Amino acid sequence: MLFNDFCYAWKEALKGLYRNRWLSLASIGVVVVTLLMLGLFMLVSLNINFITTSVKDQVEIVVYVADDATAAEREELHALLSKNEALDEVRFVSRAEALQRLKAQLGNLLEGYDLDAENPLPDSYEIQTSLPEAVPEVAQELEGYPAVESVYYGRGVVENLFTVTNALQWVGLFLMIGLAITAVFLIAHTIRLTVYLRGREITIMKYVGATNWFIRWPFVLEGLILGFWGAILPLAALYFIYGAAVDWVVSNNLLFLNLLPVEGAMLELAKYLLPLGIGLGILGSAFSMGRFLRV
Amino acid sequence: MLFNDFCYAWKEALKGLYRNRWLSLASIGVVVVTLLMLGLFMLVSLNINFITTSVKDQVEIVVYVADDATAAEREELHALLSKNEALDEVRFVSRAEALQRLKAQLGNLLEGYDLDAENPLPDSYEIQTSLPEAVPEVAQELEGYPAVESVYYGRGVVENLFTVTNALQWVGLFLMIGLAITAVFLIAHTIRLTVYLRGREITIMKYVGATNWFIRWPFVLEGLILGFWGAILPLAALYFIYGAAVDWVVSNNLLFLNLLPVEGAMLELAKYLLPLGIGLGILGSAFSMGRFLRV
Amino acid sequence: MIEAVQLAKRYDKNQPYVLKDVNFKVERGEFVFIVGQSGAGKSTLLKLLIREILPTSGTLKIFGQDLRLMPERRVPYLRRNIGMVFQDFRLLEERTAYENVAFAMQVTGAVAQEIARRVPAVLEMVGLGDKLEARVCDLSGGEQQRIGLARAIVNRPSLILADEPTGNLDPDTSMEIINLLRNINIRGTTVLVATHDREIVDRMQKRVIHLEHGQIAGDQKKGVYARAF
Amino acid sequence: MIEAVQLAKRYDKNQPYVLKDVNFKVERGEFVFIVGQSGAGKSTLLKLLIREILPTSGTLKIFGQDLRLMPERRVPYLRRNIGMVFQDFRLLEERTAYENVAFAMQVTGAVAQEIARRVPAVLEMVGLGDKLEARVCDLSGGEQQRIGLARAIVNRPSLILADEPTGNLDPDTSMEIINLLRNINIRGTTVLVATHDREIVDRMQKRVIHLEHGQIAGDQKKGVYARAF
Ligand SMILES: Nc1ncnc2c1ncn2[C@@H]1O[C@H](COP(=O)(O)OP(=O)(O)OP(=O)(O)O)[C@@H](O)[C@H]1O
Ligand SMILES: Nc1ncnc2c1ncn2[C@@H]1O[C@H](COP(=O)(O)OP(=O)(O)OP(=O)(O)O)[C@@H](O)[C@H]1O
Ligand SMILES: [Mg+2]
Ligand SMILES: [Mg+2]
Repeated sequence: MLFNDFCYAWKEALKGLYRNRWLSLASIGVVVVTLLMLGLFMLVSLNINFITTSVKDQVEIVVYVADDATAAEREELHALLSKNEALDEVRFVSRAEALQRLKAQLGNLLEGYDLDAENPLPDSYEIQTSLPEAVPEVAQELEGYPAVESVYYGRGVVENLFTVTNALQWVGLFLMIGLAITAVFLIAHTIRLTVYLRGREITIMKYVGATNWFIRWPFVLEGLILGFWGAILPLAALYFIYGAAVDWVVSNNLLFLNLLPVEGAMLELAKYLLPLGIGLGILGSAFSMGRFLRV
Repeated sequence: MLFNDFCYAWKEALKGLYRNRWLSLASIGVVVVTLLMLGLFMLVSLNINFITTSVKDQVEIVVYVADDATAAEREELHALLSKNEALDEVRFVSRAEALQRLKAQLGNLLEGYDLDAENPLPDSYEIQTSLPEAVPEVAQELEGYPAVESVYYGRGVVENLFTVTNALQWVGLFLMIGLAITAVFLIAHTIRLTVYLRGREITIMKYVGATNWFIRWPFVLEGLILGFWGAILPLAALYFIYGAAVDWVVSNNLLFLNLLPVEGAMLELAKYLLPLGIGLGILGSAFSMGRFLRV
Repeated sequence: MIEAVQLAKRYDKNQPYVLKDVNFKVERGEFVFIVGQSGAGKSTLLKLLIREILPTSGTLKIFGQDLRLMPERRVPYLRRNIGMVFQDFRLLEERTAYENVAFAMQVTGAVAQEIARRVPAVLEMVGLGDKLEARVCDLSGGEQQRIGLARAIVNRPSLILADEPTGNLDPDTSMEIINLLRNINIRGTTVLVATHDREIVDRMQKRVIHLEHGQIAGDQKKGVYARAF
Repeated sequence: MIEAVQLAKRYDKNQPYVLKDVNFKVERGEFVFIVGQSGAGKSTLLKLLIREILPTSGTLKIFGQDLRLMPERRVPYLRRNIGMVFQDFRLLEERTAYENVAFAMQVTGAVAQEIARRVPAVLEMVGLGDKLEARVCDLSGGEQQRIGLARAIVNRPSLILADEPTGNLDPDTSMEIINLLRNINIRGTTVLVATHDREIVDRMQKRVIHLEHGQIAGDQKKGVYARAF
């Protein structure tokens, strides 16, 4: 494209947007609201993923050591636990420490009892794993060791947690794809209608001897501008909304709601929304014209 | 409107939909996807409300009775608790019963101790309230009674739970309103563009001597048909999706996810989506024509 | 029937008057040609008569009603009493010739049988008996123009306004169309024709109003297409 | 320049031929009128020449190229060599007279200065020197038609096709326009005019091709508007 034509195309694009300014604004509006919804949903989805991952990371295995285990068996268990790579953090809790904790929990209820004399609690290991999904399997394996009395990991609850978080992630993905397709459809349809409203104009240009690309460029640039603003505005809105949400969580001390940092999340969103808006603007314009160019 | 005109309007509406069949389908598509999103979101929102309400209902107050309380004081407490209308269910747990429970919980750890001889546990009341939000207040009040040793209700956790559930409900409401406005905007804009594409036609009818309503009726009926199908299809889709979700929850024994029953939820949705779709179809058509009728 | 007193029209405050000091009267049953250069204001005058636009000043009465005082909701009923052939046709492009003419009857609440009987007859009269089911956009310029004429006469209005009704027609067809209008006129309908067709005007020997730059430059009883000065 | 051999066209398999057995040749520099009744096929012939539609059978050559073999992407360049006045004007309604004419130059990649110089000059030639900035939809029928003519001649094409270019013009303006085309023709441009204007055809004494029901019924060197039989 020559520089001359390039200038012409930009000028025409701006003139076109201005000439149909209500339509242009409404089209930007459509792109804004659809991408805003998609963006909001992506934020929620990203955070659910993030939170469930950190919840899952808190799943713990407790291994109770059998009272009658020999020193050798205990050694073996310790060695095994220490070198197992699936286990992140292995902490030994002596029976004495366990008793301290129990006392702290029950408070003055146990007052007057001399449990220290004959401590009923066993030694145990508290284990954090980097692969929470592997917990049930690891637990089963550990139960086989001779030094192990029993293994506790919230059987049932953990499995339920995994079912739910997996389902949440799948549903999230599914909804996100659905929403993205919806956004594509809505934006493309709006841009198509906008182009259709100017179909006669396009046809006439063709009759005067304009090449397809000479006609297309201004429309493509219009689409680019529409798509760009249609993506930037919801990003800006989401930046404020999400920032406010994070502030609210912090100011209410709801730190168990472990939200993604604002900047990172926005970058992640921008990575999807900007190309989507601009791409749809451009392609929507370019391809909607097809039927009018064929004269 | 005469019967003659009524038939004419319906015939014209159907002809109009057929003549612009791709446009009609696309418009139905827009209504379908926007209402589908709105519906999905409403379902999620309704269920979050429902679940948080039932979670909140599970908030319990435990009142520990002072060991040294006199019989009169105990009587007084019992009477007070029984007649307080904010308290739903008041259950007396004797110290003997409490000990049984503790034993069951701690299992064989307490084996060999004769706790029955000198039971360290106090009597208590377990209270369910129909106003979970009132729990902190009720607790404070109860603490003032002479017969009360202490009141336990998960202080802190309950407050957090309320903050989060309130926030969820507010955010849900806010998003729902936002989404509803978005849906209105998207549907109205699409219908407007559809009408604009036929603006010349409308103007010409006016020049031939048609009254505004004579021109409007077929468009209004077209809008009604578009809106009706645009609302029915997402309702049908949601019926299947939500049914599947409920089945999945049941079949995975995730009964703690206490979902709303399918029929009730769908009726609730239909109550909003059908009027929204049909209303927007009709009003969108009727009002978009304004500028073309003014000739 | 029509009475214009000091009628003036400009489209915009910053623009010159398109019509100015226009005074004339048309009686029931007259046949009037309006001639004048391109841009003289002929179409503007006809647009005023169907209240597509409003006069800037002066009065314009039609069927005894002052158009500036006519409420919006009466306008459709005014237009049903006027059959207008538009210079740019204004047909429903995607519909058939039949549908276009039938529509003009439907708006008046005509019964289906009457429509089915009269529409083909009128299209036959303008020479389009074989094009009933052709879509307007598939017809030639002259054929479209004749559909416009058929639509204008199908309701047997008491006033026919024709803006350049033969601009896209060959001389023979033009004469047929003008004779058709003449026959309708003989049965009592008032007819105003804005035209450039010198041949027709000269042959018909009817009243000719000559517009020049928005003013009446001549008004002859049995006129010809020529400068009035 | 133009050569049609056994050219035939029908718009649809179920419809009769609109053009049939059309054979003619137009040399560089000729001035040709195409006349015929409404619906005879004049516009169809011109539409074939700018490849708006394709022939059903037969060959049509223009500038030595067979239009049926011309690839899609060459069509814009063909059209730039032809200035066409359309029967239905085909102007960009929302833009000004200036923009409409300028657009035809922009597509050819003309430089801005050249456009700014030539467009007003051409509009002046057709008598619209004072309407440069008026939007097309605010102009009278005849004024629109003249913008179409200005757009057709602004690129100094080697072939001008004019479909009913005086249908909305008064006789005086019509003569001016035809003289303008004649002057352009004298400088070497080939001109084809489809018209119904008997006065003009008779005065000009140019070649007249007479179409009747899609067939050539007469082709006279110094013809008049009359039946050839
Ligand atoms: N797109 C089309 N589809 C089907 N038929 C058409 C189409 N365009 C034109 N016709 C038919 O072809 C015939 C010739 O049309 P054309 O436009 O060539 O006539 P014309 O000689 O230009 O007539 P006029 O003087 O009225 O403009 C007409 O009968 C018309 O109905
Ligand atoms: N909507 C409008 N806005 C502004 N000016 C207009 C408008 N319509 C017409 N004009 C101007 O008013 C003048 C008269 O227009 P009108 O259409 O009445 O002319 P006319 O006599 O019908 O001409 P023609 O024979 O070319 O159709 C013209 O100069 C035209 O440019
Ligand atoms: Mg006019
Ligand atoms: Mg033609």
